[in-house]
Amino acid sequence: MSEKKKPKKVFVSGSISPEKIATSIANHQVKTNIGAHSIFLGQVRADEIDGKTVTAIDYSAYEEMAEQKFYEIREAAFDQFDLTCMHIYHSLGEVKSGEICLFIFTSSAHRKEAIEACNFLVEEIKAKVPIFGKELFEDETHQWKVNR
Amino acid sequence: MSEKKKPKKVFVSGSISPEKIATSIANHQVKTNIGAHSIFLGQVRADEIDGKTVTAIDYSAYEEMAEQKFYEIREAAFDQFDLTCMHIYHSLGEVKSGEICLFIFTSSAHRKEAIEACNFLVEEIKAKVPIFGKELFEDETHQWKVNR
Amino acid sequence: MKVTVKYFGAIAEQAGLHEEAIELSEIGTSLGDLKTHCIQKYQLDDDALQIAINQQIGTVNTLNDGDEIAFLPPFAGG
Amino acid sequence: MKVTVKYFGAIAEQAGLHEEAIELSEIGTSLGDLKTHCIQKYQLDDDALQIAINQQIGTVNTLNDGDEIAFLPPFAGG
Repeated sequence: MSEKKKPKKVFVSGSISPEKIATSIANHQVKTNIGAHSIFLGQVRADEIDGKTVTAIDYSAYEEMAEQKFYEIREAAFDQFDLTCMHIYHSLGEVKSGEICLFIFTSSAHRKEAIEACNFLVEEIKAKVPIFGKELFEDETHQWKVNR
Repeated sequence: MSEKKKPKKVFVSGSISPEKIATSIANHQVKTNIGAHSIFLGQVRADEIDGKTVTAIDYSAYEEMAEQKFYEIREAAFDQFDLTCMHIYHSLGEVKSGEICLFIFTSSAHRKEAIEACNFLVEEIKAKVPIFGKELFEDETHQWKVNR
Repeated sequence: MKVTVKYFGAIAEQAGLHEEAIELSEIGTSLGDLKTHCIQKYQLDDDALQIAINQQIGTVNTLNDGDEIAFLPPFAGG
Repeated sequence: MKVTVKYFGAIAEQAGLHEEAIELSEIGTSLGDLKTHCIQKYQLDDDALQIAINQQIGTVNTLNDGDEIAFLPPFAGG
């Protein structure tokens, strides 16, 4: 098994900072066989639902299964696309509206592979990884988020 | 004409830093109607061609026409996709291998629009904007880059 | 024969707990039996409910001693 | 009748200059005439060459006084 395929920690506590993203990008500047990076960021929306505004989402997960699913999805992406690198980070715990909860980062020699792999990862993660989101309102009530 | 559609400066001198990207992301955290960002980054590859390695690309452009094309492409993207924001930056002058020369950033309430708009912009820019790249080798020879 | 049952998200909220051990002898040893038991016990919303056995959502219906069964509400990752 | 001709990238390198004014009276007033003239004068590589008139690549073939004509090699943005 190649080094890049070993299971990696996906979950991070709380929101993902723009600085973390910048560091991740900067770390790839030594890899001069990369020609294209594709990045997807999920950001918590302050949706208004029945007159109440979402202030944050509290993420939880079936962690063991989620890590296994992330691993399978990563393997499938490395098999299907000619990638140099792939990184996935997802928040657990509370992420305020406006903050980032998902960071997907794919790199390849050419744009097509990086872009298609990134799209594949977004869809697979949304569909297959057991992550749950509790949308918190200003008045301390909540509702459970459902992916569309 | 809406504020977001006014012509914006696309060209930057030299490479685009990861910090600039982080700042751009951070600036969008106040826009709490955004749920998804899609980012494409072009990075200069140290391609080996006939035994010589590319150390940098020196970008030039037919600037007036390029700015006009960027404007038309932006307008078309805002018409076709339901976007909250769109930013495009491209380098002029020398960008070393490993450094970033193109930064496309689209934001929307939902992932589909942000992702499709980002892909649209990448393809349109590569096909329609008169930008030229001189690939510089270690030995100070060069060749002219052609997009595939 | 005993299994561990885990509840997540909205389902954990309805059940009022995250995890319990359930003795299958009086319920039955199929997943269907266990599902019916838990849904009735906690009045769970089984609309869009998915169930994983040992972290796999699938076709297995027979339970074994020590299995980990998870009741999963709709996913909301990303 | 005079036009401004601009050369870019590999084409500018072949021509040995970036810009010049050309008097059309002795060449002809169609874009085809000007193109032939410049390609022959500088031995330009017209493989994949695109020409813009007043920043538009298109179907116009008639030139007017003051037009800006650009000889563009393949694009390499991104």
